[in-house]
Amino acid sequence: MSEIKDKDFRVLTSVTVRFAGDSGDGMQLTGSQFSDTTAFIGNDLNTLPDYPAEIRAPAGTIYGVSGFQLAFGSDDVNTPGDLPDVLVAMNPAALKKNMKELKRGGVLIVNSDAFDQKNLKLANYDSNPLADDSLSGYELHQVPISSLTANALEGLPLSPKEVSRCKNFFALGLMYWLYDRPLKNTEDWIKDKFSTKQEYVDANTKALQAGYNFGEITEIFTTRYKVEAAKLPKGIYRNISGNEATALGFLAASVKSGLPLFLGSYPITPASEILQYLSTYKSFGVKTVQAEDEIAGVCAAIGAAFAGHLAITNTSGPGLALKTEGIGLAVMTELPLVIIDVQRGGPSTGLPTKTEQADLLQSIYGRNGEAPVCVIAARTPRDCFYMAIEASRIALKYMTPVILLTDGYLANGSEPWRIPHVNELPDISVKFRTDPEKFYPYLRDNNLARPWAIPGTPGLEHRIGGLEKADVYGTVNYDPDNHDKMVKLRTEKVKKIVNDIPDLEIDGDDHGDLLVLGWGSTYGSIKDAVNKARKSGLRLSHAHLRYLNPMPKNTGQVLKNFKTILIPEINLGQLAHLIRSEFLIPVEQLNLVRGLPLKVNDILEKINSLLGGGNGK
Amino acid sequence: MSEIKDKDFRVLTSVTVRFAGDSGDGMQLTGSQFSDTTAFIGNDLNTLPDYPAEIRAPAGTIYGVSGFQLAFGSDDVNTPGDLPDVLVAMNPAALKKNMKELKRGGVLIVNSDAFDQKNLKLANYDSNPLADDSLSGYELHQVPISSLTANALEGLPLSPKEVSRCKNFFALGLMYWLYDRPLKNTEDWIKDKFSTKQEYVDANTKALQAGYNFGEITEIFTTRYKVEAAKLPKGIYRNISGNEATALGFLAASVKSGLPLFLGSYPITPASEILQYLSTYKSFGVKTVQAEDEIAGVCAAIGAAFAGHLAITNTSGPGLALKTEGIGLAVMTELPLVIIDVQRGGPSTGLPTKTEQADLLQSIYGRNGEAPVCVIAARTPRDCFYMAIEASRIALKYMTPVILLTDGYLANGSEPWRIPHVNELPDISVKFRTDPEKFYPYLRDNNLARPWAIPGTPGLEHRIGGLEKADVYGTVNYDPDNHDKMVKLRTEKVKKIVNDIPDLEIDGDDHGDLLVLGWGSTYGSIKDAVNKARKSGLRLSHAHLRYLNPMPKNTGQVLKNFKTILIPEINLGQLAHLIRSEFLIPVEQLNLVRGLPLKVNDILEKINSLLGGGNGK
Amino acid sequence: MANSPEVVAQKYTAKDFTSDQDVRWCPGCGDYSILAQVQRTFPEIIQTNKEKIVWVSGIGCSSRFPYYMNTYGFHGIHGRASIIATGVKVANPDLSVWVATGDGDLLSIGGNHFIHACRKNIDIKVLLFNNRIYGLTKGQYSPTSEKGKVTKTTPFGSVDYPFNPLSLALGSDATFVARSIDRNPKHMQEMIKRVGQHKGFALLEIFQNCNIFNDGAFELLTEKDTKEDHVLVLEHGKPMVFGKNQDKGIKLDGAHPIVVDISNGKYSKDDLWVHDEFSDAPVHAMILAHLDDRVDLPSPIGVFRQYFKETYDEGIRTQINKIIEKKGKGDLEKILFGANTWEVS
Amino acid sequence: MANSPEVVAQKYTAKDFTSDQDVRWCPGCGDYSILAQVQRTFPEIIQTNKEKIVWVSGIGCSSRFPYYMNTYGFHGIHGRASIIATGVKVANPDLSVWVATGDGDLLSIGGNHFIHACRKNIDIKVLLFNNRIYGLTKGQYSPTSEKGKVTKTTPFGSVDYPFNPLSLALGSDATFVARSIDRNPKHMQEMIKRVGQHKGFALLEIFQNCNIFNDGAFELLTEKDTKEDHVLVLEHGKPMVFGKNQDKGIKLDGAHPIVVDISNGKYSKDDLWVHDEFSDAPVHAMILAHLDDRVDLPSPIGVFRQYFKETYDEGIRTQINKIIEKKGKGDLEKILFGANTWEVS
Ligand SMILES: Cc1ncc(C[n+]2csc(CCOP(=O)(O)OP(=O)(O)O)c2C)c(N)n1
Ligand SMILES: Cc1ncc(C[n+]2csc(CCOP(=O)(O)OP(=O)(O)O)c2C)c(N)n1
Ligand code: SF4
Ligand code: SF4
Ligand SMILES: [Mg+2]
Ligand SMILES: [Mg+2]
Repeated sequence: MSEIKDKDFRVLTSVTVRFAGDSGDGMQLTGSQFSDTTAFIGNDLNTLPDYPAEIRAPAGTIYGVSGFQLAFGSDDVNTPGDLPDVLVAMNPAALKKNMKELKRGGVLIVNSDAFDQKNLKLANYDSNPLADDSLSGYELHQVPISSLTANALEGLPLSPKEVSRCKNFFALGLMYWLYDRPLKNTEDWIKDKFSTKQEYVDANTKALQAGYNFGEITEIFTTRYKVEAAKLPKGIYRNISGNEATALGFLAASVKSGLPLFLGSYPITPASEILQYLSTYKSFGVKTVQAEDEIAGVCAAIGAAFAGHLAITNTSGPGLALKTEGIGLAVMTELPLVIIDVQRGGPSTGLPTKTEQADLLQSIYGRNGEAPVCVIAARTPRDCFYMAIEASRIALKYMTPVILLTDGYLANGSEPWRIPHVNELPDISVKFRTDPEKFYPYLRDNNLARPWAIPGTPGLEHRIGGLEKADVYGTVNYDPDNHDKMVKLRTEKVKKIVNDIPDLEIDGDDHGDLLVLGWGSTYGSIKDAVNKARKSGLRLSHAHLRYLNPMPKNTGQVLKNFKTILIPEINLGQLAHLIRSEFLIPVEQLNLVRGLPLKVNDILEKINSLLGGGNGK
Repeated sequence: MSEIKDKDFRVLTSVTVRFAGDSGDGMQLTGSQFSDTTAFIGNDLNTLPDYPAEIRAPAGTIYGVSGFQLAFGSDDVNTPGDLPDVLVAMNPAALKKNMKELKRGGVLIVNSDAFDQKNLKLANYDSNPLADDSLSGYELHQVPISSLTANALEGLPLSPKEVSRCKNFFALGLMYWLYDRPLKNTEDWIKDKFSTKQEYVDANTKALQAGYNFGEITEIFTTRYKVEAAKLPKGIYRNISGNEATALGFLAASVKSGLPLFLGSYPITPASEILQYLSTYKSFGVKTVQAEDEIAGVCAAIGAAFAGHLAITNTSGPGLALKTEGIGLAVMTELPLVIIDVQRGGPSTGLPTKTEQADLLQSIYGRNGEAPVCVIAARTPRDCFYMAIEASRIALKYMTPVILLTDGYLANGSEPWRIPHVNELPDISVKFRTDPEKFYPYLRDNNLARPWAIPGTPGLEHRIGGLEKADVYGTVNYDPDNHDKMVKLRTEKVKKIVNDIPDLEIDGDDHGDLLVLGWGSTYGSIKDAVNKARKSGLRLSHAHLRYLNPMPKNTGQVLKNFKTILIPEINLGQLAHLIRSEFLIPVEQLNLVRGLPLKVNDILEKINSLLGGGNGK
Repeated sequence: MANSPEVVAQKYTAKDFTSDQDVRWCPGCGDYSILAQVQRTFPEIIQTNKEKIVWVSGIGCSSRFPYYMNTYGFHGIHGRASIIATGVKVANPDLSVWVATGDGDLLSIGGNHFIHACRKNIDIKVLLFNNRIYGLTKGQYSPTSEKGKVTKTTPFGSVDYPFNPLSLALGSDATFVARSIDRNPKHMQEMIKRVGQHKGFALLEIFQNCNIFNDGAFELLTEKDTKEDHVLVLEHGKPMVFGKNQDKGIKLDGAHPIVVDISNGKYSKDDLWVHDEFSDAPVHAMILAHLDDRVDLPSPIGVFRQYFKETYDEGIRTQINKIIEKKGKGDLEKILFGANTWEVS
Repeated sequence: MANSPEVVAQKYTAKDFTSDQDVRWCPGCGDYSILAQVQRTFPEIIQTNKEKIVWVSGIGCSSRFPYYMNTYGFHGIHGRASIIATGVKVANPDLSVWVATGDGDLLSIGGNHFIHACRKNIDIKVLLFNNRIYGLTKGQYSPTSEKGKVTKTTPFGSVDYPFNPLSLALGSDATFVARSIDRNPKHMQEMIKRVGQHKGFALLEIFQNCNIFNDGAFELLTEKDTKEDHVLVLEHGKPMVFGKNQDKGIKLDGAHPIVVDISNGKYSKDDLWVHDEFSDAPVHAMILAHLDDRVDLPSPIGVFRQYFKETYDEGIRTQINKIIEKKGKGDLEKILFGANTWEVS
């Protein structure tokens, strides 16, 4: 009969799937397993975990729903997808929260066992949506996942609670069957994850297989789907999230610079993982200090920078606010320091687990006095790796603080990554000052960087600090003209970095009616929107800034060649503000501050409205 | 002989005097006494104290020199003057540090007793400037002030040290004679200052009179000067500094709003005096909390605002940096809060006792997430009083944080102030919410302000905090569309304040070749420069922003009508940045970051270079 | 619970203190017990004017507490609960101000505000939910986590020593220092009442189980078969007896505590150290706080120390009143025109 | 002083530790004495490699200290000295890291970093210049100013109680706690040497006179005619004797210290409390720290407590070395390609 089924295989170029269930249902795990397997068989993909701020909100409640969306395909995939084609809902709350997003006619798989009075009530359903016709217009599949899992695990030495914990693997198995993916990866993962608890290995594996077989033997699914491998460049790949890529980037920077890595940090969502990853790399001599607060984190890093380490500190918005004064000290003492800000929904505590791009202006202007720092931003999860190295390179070469911006979506989202070899990575080695001859702490080199003379070096004993420094000598100095000079020198130093960064690239013509300009994590959404617009016959270009301060040399030139500039941002127009001020040109804006990545469609609509009837030829 | 002297009276319309000596010489006291007397006899005036960051640097050293400059005149005086006409130097270091500033041909009075080997060496003089001809070209008067004082006090029961402490009063007396001012004010001041120590009263009074008489009887001064009273508007006047005016402004706001004043503060130069003044007003129920740090200062104030007080917190740049996160909380909880930032030289600890305007962008953009606040700035010492009231009015009416910017020059500088009567001040009374009917913590009024329901009010128990709020209800809410709406509502609210503030006034034509646009403490320098330019036949206008966010409604209109906009700032162009971004117009800049007020002449030169041959007619 | 006998008489019932927000802690979390005990005891503590109660918190699972109390509430920012509460209390000393906070919130980022609140004796009541872990951020070690603890941020074990929160409070001269356990409702209710009655800064540390990220941290003190041997229940004026069948006691030689067996006749209750909640110096309580340092000694619960001195908020109020009595209420016109002025006519 | 007999033998002289910057404190300031004693004792403490010394400070008059020492120095921001020093020390444990700080810098804004440095036992040596006032900002009260003090910010007297810095340090489990006085150079030199020898976090509180804004704050302890009766010089293993003619002593009943007269035969030295710097619990030292609370008792100077436990910086280093021994030095290529990967060809 498999051959009958073969007939019913439908080949798709891309699919968007969302898993949704209780915080306790293990949806994040299900999602990441599905992603890893999908990546493994060669699809391109992009993921968006979406979990509540509460740890384990009471079962069955809407605010307790945890979701995981991914898009995968045989072409390149740049976003987790706007609306899902397939929704797996483990209970009524999950259905209620996600239903409005499911594409019309989309596939809906529900755990029918969970639709009892209690759960329906918790989800504020007056009537059972499975009973009434509210779901007509969707391809609804009611699967009694709980009971089927229970049956499958009968006889195993497990409590009912433990049994029910396996139901996400049943759902996963079913999805593997539906999209024709192998079980092996997940089976292996289960094996070493529960290596100490054989009964769990058996149970989860059984549940996984039961789900797969359920698809195989029942007739309720008339079609299966095939998504061919994507044509990715040759190489060894892994699936990587932004936070892990960031951690690996700094580890690489440490190796390539020959400097031990020091992280001064304080846990904060969604940045904590960077600290967590780095604290596992002890065998590289990485030192991670979980400090008493963010101020301590940055100040400890400054101390470590003074002592000659590659010093970094990571945080999210509220933490960046607290580091403000410390960063100013690093500006005055001109020490290399990287601050990673994984942006989240603000202001204040805001939306801790959601994504946003609203710390850009704080990064550039949020310090007392004229306190210039270099600001750069990663645009995809894997780009975090390269920008971490770049941030380190600039900080070390120019003896300056660098702020690296990522965000909650990049941090938790993942995509396949062609792993580079260590020797492909830039060499960023540094030389400490050791010669006492003519040593002046603030005598600058061609890059306006001052020498880095670290404690322990004989004959170079000197003092630095937060008071204004005398040019060249670095002693305390209150002279008006010296201050004016130093203020301007510090600013010029950061401006000079422009000579050391790549030009802004344009995807598309270098002139025309419309340029869509973005920065950071909107890269994928903009790219897809622009491509869709092109498919519909429009002519437009896309440029994406990875360097915000300074901006690439050719930025003004690039903008000048387009009639209209559209800047979509997950804020109220912070890049737009910078562009207007810097280049005195009007810009169109798209600002949706919903704690979520921009939807391709929202951008597309804006593009259409701007290009009106179309400008095809 | 006095009539002979009368012949030699020269009448001047304005004079600039600088007193300079050791930190221990009491120059600040001398300067302020001279100012008070000068104000008292009806001159307009403007002062600039300039003291070192050290408390009492070793005697005789250059960095230990403390200075006090004032300009006074019979026309209105808007700045402390660029270069002094008269320099009183109590020792070689004072001469060394200030000589280069004295006007060519200016009057130089030195305490010749102090020019011994030791002091000359400390001031790095190779040869005695009083001996060589390095001071030719100035009207040099060598007065053995120390010994003359000693002689005058002979017989009094004082130690030599105590005697020498009186020499500044001798110098003061001499200056009183030279500029024909009465001794009485200072005599009275001495009486009640040392009421407990009669011998000090006698000594200082004797020294003062001795100085005066010395001028009278010796022939070394061939001319005296008269500066007629200025034609100031009718009224009762006092001489006031910016910090005292700020304190009084908030005291007035407390009285006019009917709310007790709460100040959460942490000492920092040059803002501490505001805390010090307010802590003396206990009889008004003012509560001042000297907290453990700036974070505590702002957070305590937020607590007090929640509890229904007029809550404020004052600081300088580094402290504002620390308050960043707290201000964000006030934005989210939409509580009335005024933050006073007395700007000083930065970045980091920078130049603690010097003035600067470099916290403008931090004030507007320096917070995580989209965290809009209202930002206003005082332009003269007395204006601090009115802007303090205005800041309170806006905060209370719109339930929003307001940042009031002043700076070190305004804070310590002083000028005569026509004291307003309490009934001339705006009424800013507020109504707390008390009715439980239909009470929703985030249901907004026409100004988009939410109700203020304070603990202790029966039936209005509610919870607020830093997590995103549900529109109207104010409960915690993670919904994407709600977040987008609230982010935009908060911004909209601050924008709406524009309907409630005065238009930008223009001094001069409302159109033309050149508009000089300023903000904050550069008011006086710009005003004088513009007037001088006019006297030289140029046509130009001056506008000065007191509201930075939002800017007055007509700002764009005003700018549009001028060919060129010049923005002089004591920073690298922060207002210029805002104007460019907001109005997309190019601007000319003058940026001198020397820790000092802008010199009238620097602005004038820039004006001349811009208006080239002149645009007179 | 609302209508359990002892509270029936009260004006309020537990319900009156229950907000309309659903509680969002993990099932099984020790925080539920704390919320329940507070809601049970408040009708007794708060006889009238519940509108005068304010709950302030920082950030953390524990800091969600105010949302569940139907009183005025302020969910602050991380670490700032005690200083925000200070502002509320100083502004209006008639309010009863309570703080709900966690070991990270109060002792890590909030440590400075905490010790200053102790020192200044600000009249706020602090309930420390000590689960020895960062809950809300998913399981990093905290300043009360034991040395060597393996957590997400210490995969090879932490290398630093934990705070003893009570020792820190005593060293900062807190006027009321007590401890209880989430699994001992009756005792916790007792302690909450004592806190409610104290005038001045009060710290109640509550051992709280985080069953997700640090499950069983207090097992020895809560499990049936071990708790009697590991918990010492402090009672004022009583000798310090503990153990399964009350057979052990704490004896003091000099300032040095030892455990003695009082079952074999060698020692009797009379030889034991008698607890004194009100001893003038913090030393007595300090010895008790440091019993935790040694495995051979039990962990005390109860009131370690209570004493009284002027509170900061009262001090400010009194000073103002005295001045107004002396000089009369301030007159703005007088202040404005007070300095040396001159007239231009 | 450089060539005074006892240092002649050393490699370094005081001069070697004197920078080229002129000292800018007020004439008569107690800070001069502290600088002098440090420069005098360092040749003895620092036998070799003075390039390994780092002085870190915050902001304040006292925090200008590093500029005057010819060693590596970092003048930080207000309150952050001990955490910046932590970063330096953890990065390079071979450095000898010293902190110069004031009562405002360390205990007001810097309080949190201070107690965490104590708790974590970071191997930094902290010299607290306690003048009980904010000097650099011109005379506001500080967390060590006595209650009721009239200053620029407390014109009617302060209403809050001061910290006892030693009590706070002891409550935070600091491993070395000592005190000296600016006017007692010999004793201060002794203490600085002890600090220099300690491995672990060390606090040396120095009573320092600010003759401009808080002159005479420690008069009783420094003036000829009063000091013997008001200062108790602690010496390990010695009974606690003090008084003009060594006629008074401290006796302990229970944990309660009292003053006894040992001149009239009623009591002898043998009845007195014997000082033990190394007592295992902080209690002994705590009693001493709180002598200050009572006017009838003298203020102790000397070493209150010293004990040893692994330092934080050593802990981190050891952990790393152990792991490298076990697994070998990390291989980046391995880490990058380690996770479950697949090949596209
Ligand atoms: C300024 C800032 N830093 C960090 C965080 C992240 N954060 C939230 S709660 C928390 C600690 C929670 O631990 P605890 O205080 O013990 O509370 P619990 O969750 O254990 O009850 C942290 C680090 C934050 N919200 N804000
Ligand atoms: C963030 C910040 N807040 C406040 C200040 C102002 N300030 C400088 S030193 C100081 C306190 C000085 O007192 P202390 O630490 O006792 O040192 P001392 O001058 O008495 O030696 C203050 C409040 C500052 N420089 N930075
Ligand atoms: S994470 Fe721990 S502390 Fe937080 S709610 Fe869950 S069980 Fe409670
Ligand atoms: S102000 Fe006080 S502490 Fe500061 S230098 Fe002068 S005397 Fe010393
Ligand atoms: Mg906790
Ligand atoms: Mg001090």
